[in-house]
Amino acid sequence: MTHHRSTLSSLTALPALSLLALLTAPGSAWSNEAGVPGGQITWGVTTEPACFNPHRSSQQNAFLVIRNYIDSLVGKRSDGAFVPWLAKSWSVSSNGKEYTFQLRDDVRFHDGERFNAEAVKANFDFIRNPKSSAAAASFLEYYLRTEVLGPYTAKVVLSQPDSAFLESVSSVKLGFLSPKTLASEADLCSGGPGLVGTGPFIFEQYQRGQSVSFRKNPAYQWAPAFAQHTGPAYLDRVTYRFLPEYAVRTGALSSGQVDLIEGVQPTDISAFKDVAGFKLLTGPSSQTSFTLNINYRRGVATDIRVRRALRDGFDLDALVKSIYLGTVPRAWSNIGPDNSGYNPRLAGTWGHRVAEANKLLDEAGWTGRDPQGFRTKDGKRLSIEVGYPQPYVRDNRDLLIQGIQAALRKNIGLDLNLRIVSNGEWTKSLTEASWSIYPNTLNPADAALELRDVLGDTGFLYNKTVPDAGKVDTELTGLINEARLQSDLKKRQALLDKIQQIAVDRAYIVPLFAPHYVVAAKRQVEGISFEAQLDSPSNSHDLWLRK
Amino acid sequence: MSHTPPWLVDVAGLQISTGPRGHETRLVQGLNLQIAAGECVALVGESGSGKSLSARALLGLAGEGLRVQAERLQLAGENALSFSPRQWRERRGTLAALVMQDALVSLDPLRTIGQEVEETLLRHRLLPSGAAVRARALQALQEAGMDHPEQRATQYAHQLSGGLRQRALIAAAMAARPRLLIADEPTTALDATVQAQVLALLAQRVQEGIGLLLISHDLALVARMAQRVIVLRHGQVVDAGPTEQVLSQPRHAYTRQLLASVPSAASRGHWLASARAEERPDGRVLIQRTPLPGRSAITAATSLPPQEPLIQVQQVNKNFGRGLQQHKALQDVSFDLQRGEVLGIVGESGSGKSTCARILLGLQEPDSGQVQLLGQRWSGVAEPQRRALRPQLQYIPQDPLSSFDPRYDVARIVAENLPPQDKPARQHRLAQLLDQVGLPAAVLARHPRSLSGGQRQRVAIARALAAQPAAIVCDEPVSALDIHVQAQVLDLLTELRLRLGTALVFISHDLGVVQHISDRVLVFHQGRIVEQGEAAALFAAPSHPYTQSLLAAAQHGSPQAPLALRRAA
Amino acid sequence: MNSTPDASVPATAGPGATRMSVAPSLRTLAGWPWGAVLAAVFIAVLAGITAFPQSLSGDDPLSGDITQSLVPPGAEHWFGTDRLGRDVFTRVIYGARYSLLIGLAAMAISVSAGVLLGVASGLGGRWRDEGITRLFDVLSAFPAVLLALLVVTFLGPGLFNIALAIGIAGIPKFGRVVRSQTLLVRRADYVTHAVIYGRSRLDTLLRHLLPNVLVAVPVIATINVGSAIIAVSGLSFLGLGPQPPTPEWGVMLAEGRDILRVAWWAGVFPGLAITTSVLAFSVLGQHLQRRFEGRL
Amino acid sequence: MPSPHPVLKAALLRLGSALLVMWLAASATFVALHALPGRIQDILAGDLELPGLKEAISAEWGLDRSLPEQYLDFIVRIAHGDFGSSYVMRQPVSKIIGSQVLPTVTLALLAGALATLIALTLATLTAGRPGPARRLAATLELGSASVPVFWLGILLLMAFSFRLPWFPVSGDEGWRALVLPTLTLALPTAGILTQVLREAMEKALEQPFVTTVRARGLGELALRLRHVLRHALLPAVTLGGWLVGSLLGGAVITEKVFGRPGLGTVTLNAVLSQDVPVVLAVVLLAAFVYVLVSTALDLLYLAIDPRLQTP
Repeated sequence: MTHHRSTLSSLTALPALSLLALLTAPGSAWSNEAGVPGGQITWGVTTEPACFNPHRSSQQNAFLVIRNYIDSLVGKRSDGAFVPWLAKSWSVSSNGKEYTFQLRDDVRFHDGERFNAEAVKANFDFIRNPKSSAAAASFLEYYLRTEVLGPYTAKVVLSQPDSAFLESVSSVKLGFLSPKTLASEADLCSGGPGLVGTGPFIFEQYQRGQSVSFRKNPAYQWAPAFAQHTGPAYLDRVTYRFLPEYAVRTGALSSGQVDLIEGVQPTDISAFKDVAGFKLLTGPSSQTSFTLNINYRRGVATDIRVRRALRDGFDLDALVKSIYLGTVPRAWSNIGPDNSGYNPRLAGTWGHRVAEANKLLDEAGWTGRDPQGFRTKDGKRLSIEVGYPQPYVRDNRDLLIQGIQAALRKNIGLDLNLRIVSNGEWTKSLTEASWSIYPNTLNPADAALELRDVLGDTGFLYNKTVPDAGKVDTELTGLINEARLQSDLKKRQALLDKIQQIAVDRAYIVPLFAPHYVVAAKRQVEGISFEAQLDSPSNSHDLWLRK
Repeated sequence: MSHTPPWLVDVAGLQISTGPRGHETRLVQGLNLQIAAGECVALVGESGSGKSLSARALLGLAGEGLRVQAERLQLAGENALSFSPRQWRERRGTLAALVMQDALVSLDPLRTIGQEVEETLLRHRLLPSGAAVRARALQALQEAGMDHPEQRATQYAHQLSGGLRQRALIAAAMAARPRLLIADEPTTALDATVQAQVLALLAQRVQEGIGLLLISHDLALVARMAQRVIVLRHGQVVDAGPTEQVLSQPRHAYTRQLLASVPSAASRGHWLASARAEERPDGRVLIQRTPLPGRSAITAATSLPPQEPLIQVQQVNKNFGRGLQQHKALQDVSFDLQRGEVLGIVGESGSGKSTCARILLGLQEPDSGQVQLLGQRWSGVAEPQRRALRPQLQYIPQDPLSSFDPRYDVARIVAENLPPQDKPARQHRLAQLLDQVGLPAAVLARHPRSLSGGQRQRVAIARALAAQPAAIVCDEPVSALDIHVQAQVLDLLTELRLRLGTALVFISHDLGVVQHISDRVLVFHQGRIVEQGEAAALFAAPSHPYTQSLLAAAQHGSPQAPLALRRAA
Repeated sequence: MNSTPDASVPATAGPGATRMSVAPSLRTLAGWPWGAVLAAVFIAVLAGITAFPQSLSGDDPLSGDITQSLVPPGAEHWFGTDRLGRDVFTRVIYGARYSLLIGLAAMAISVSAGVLLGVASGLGGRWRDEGITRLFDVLSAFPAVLLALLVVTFLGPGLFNIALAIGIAGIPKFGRVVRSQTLLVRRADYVTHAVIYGRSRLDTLLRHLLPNVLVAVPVIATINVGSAIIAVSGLSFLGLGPQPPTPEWGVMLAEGRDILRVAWWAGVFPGLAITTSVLAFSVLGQHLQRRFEGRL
Repeated sequence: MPSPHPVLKAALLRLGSALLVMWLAASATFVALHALPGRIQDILAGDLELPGLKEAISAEWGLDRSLPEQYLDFIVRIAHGDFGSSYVMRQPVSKIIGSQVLPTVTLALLAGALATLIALTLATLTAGRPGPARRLAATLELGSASVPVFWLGILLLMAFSFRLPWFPVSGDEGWRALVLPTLTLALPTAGILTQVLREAMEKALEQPFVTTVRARGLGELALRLRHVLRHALLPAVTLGGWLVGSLLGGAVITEKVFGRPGLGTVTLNAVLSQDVPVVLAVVLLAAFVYVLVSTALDLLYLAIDPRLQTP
């Protein structure tokens, strides 16, 4: 049963196409004007990747840099369809547990090694091996083995059907490193020429705290189907400069020091939108929305009334509108509005009911007040901590939480205590399940995968090592597992809608806003686009400079 | 011996004032001054009389915020009043030069002597090449009497002795061969013998034809050096004319008082401050002094049998430092202090006088030998044992201000020696003590900083008297005071001794003062007592050569003596 | 991080030094030059708003009206509002408390340890003096900012930790001044001669030596409070001190910096508050120093 | 010539005490490390939860051996410039710091030079001269000494980067990127340095030797440059140590304001990510630089003032 496109892949294709995605991504896939090769471009990006290894990194901002030297088996088009990349074609067994990929035979790694079935097997086995502590392992949850049927034919065998497998395989996190690199056990996080991929650019130089630069891979003939042009990249060289400070990044572009920047904060949009010599582009919001994930098995959050009071105790619309100046919509679900699995019916079902929130808290017994105006019960203040890991703080999101903190204090006397924690402290609180609220977006674009990562029985909510934590919502985890298996589109979507409705209703999550990447660039920079699978800007393969 | 013009300096009606227009205060008024080449004129007066200010005005260096006016101010024939700052600068160092009091601070400590001397030559580009400048500088040092000038030129001021430093200062001033030299208290910081050598050097320069304006408070020194003298008081001229005439027939009462109050062998046994100078029919002036009453039998009441000495110093030795830099401050010094007696200790700086005082006061322990006070061991015992005897021996310092706690007013300072008693009794006793030293009770509430030098010294004396001591050690008590004030303080000490019978150990480098006040005298030289004995006898016929040279150097000092000498020479 | 150097080196001459104003004292008020009077008044006001911030502004510093975000300075909001609609003037008023209290806490640490060690080394024998001086050298080898980085790494950010760090970094400054003052006073005549009036060593120490040494301390403290405030706000600016939403001047400045282009007031006024407070303490400190030096 | 012997002796003494102070500083950090609650491995690991990390740390730092042995090993390693490895960035600390030293040192040196230049010219021109010039200069100095480095940086950024695009906002290319940061770091330091210099100059101008020099016909400027300046340098030289400290501290803040790469940024990130070895290394290096510079300046002080050379 091999034909160009598997039945499963078509499942997630057309229905997901939403008008919004088209509107907000002008000038991306549609300008087919022939590009002018040559020259070099400098990016100004917000985050210096903590780790350059695709398998181990979990920083969304790092992927837009990593995508320059890492390709995937399959590409995801902005309309959600999966298109050929390193795999010419693929077929899925009737039981949905075996995927056979026909690989291209003309792909070479930067170190000259050929890309073949053996390389696919080496990469997947390496990721799955616990010793390499790869963050991407969660994508291969049901992966058993890869069988090399021929030099360019690889069959991947799963323990059970996975509706999101193609989605996972199209992610940069399952991209391919040269088997020689994998074998060398080198610590690839710190980047450098040792990181050998197949991408359009080759790793050139990395200066800590300053920038990373790549040079053109002239042999690159295997661009993904969704790319604006086939063949090698136009640019000779591309540099990514790390400018964490907003004002510094904006100033760098306005003073011409860099050619384009990502992470334009709302107050700086006016410096580039409709300004001569510059252009502004906004990416899709198909990933998860920026959401407060509440650990409902610990502390005061175990009481659903407290969670609902927190959810409804502040005017989210006003906050998002004033901080983001109307450039982003508020969110109703933790799944992004452009994501095919988004449940549109949640709009208007919750939020900004201060009187009710106060009534709920009174019912829950939080009737006392302390001098600072916070509610107390038996002398203890009603306080919940938001632990925000420092590497992920960007895009004025800490400011939004401070706004919520101030509103909740004034409206319902709840102490939402925001604390910026180090990455190490966050991972430790994860293993000990000692965290109470974790604010963030998540990488996988597939709705079922995202819900599993947060609320599923293997998500970070249900850490098995801490037996005494509060009761698990088995109804919810059951639905999520069902959705993971369900291959029928309509049934899967119904399940996804139900899951999102429960999560919001029982206030396990408080979705805040649907983020999207904003890129500002000089007028001459052409070919800017956003990678559907990640929402972040694509790599620099299609970029070129109009003279 | 008058000189006809052209004058080197010709000043008439000089006035220096300060303060904003309208109500300025006049510091110097109506000063007339003429100096010719080869002549030495002296400006004499106490501190604050405006003598230094006037001298500086001749170089246009009166200072910021002061206004200099004059009917006539001619320098070498040019009208200085119209000089531009540039014109002044061109003449300073070449036409007129300045020598000041203490070379240690008047020469730049961070530059070598050679550099200092060469600076004037370099500034005015008088010599074609660097080598010529260096040669002239060495020559200037030679002419100033420096031994092996090449080596001296590379040394710094702090590496030279007092005399050599002063010579270097003069060499620096004379390097560009100025025609006028202004010397502002050039030898005040020097010991008598060194002072004499430096004055001789200046006298020789005058013989060679320069004009010398000498500023001094020391009448004796002026008598020796100057052909003409001008006496200033509060910025106004009180006496002027040929030295001989001014000193022997002083017109103004102030000058007479000045002459009469100089302590010397002649004034021994007489009140000093009340001395008067009467004009004899032939115009000469004689000093009339009232004699002291006979030595009264009363002596400070002590438990001591009458003939026991108050203090006995036996074979005391004291050394500082170790190895080759060891400095022997005192070498087997022995003497006694009898009750009611004034024991004078005289000697040059570094002769061990102050170390002797500190050992007497128990502030320092002798290396060997011992001191006894009122028959009890005083040196080599722990301070608590000495505490009982402490009130018996008191101290008057040279600089009273530094011996007062900056936070105390006069009352608390004097009360330090009073036994604890209730307030009224204490207040009464304090007023009584102040009265004894001639200060009004109102001074009790004031802070020493707001008092004059003489008043501060009286407060120190009052503090000493508060303990009703048997003896007081005075270390250079009057050397920082002007002549008038010095005379009053000396009389006060004499009066206390007469009335209370307190014994005094009076230490000074000024032979005149020691001759005036002491009963017996010890002559210190390099840590040894070279001679001791009854004052009048010892100075009438000194046996030790050092005492003779000390007397000779000081002999020049008395105002009357040189006149005779001059006439004889 | 321009902390003022050891005050043993006369720190600042300041305007209207006595040497200059020969003119009668129309430029002084009760013997104090106008600058010092203004400074004293400003510090009094500062102390007042630290104790009772609500007296000057009714608003709540921690939360504001979100619809009023980024309003420029005007009648309603004298210093304008920040991105969360909070009144900047109110936050500056409430911020005084943090900068002043942490500054004074740091000063207390520096002064107490500095004086103790300074006197001990000044009075001590050669070895004790040498030892303590070396200790001062070691401490001054760690400038306040870097020491604070170390403290925060070990103990985490927060008010007390940076006060501790700045306090420790300030010890040599005071220690050296007190030591040189002790050495000076120890040799003064009124101390060495006290034995003549029957004073015991201890009595002399307490009545003459210590008072004259310690009289200089408040003067130097006043001058250095300014540098402590700069150090405190500097560390908060780096994110090592109090965390948002605390209205500390340094934190407000760091927040204001990101929106400088569109809302200058959020960054300018906290900075102005820091500068004027530091200026006030420096001017007052210099004046006290001149009066103190005039007395010695 | 003053015999070289005393100068040599004094120099050796100074170097000896410098080494002593450096050794004490290193020991102080060692003691501080051990005085903290919790095991050394936990502290050094910060909050990283990597398998086998704790064992790797205890091996590298030899935590199983006795305290004196650890201490000795610690000192020897530091002497060789080996500050261990950063577990957060998984590479040797010396490499991390090495790559970042240049921008910070350039900034600190430039700012120090500019501050000294401003101080020397301003002090020489205004010392002892009555009238408005001196009062204006005094007020300016007081003002610039009171302005916090970071606020000045922001104001300059607003004025010269946003309003008038003369200088780049950040980055490290070319001299233009250095102008604003150097000014920001130099001005406050210059304020304090000028005050100290002018105060010292005015004290020197009261010395009698100034009258002697004027009596030789030298003008005010020559007097100041040839004589008074040297006297004013004495107290200024003792400030050297403080200057280094404030420049290093200020550099950390200036790098944050201008988004410049350098030791400041590295250290700040290290603190935020609890990367103890890096922080320890930077602080110790700063201490060593401080000691070396202040010792060098002490020797300079010795050279300037001959009064200290003779025994």
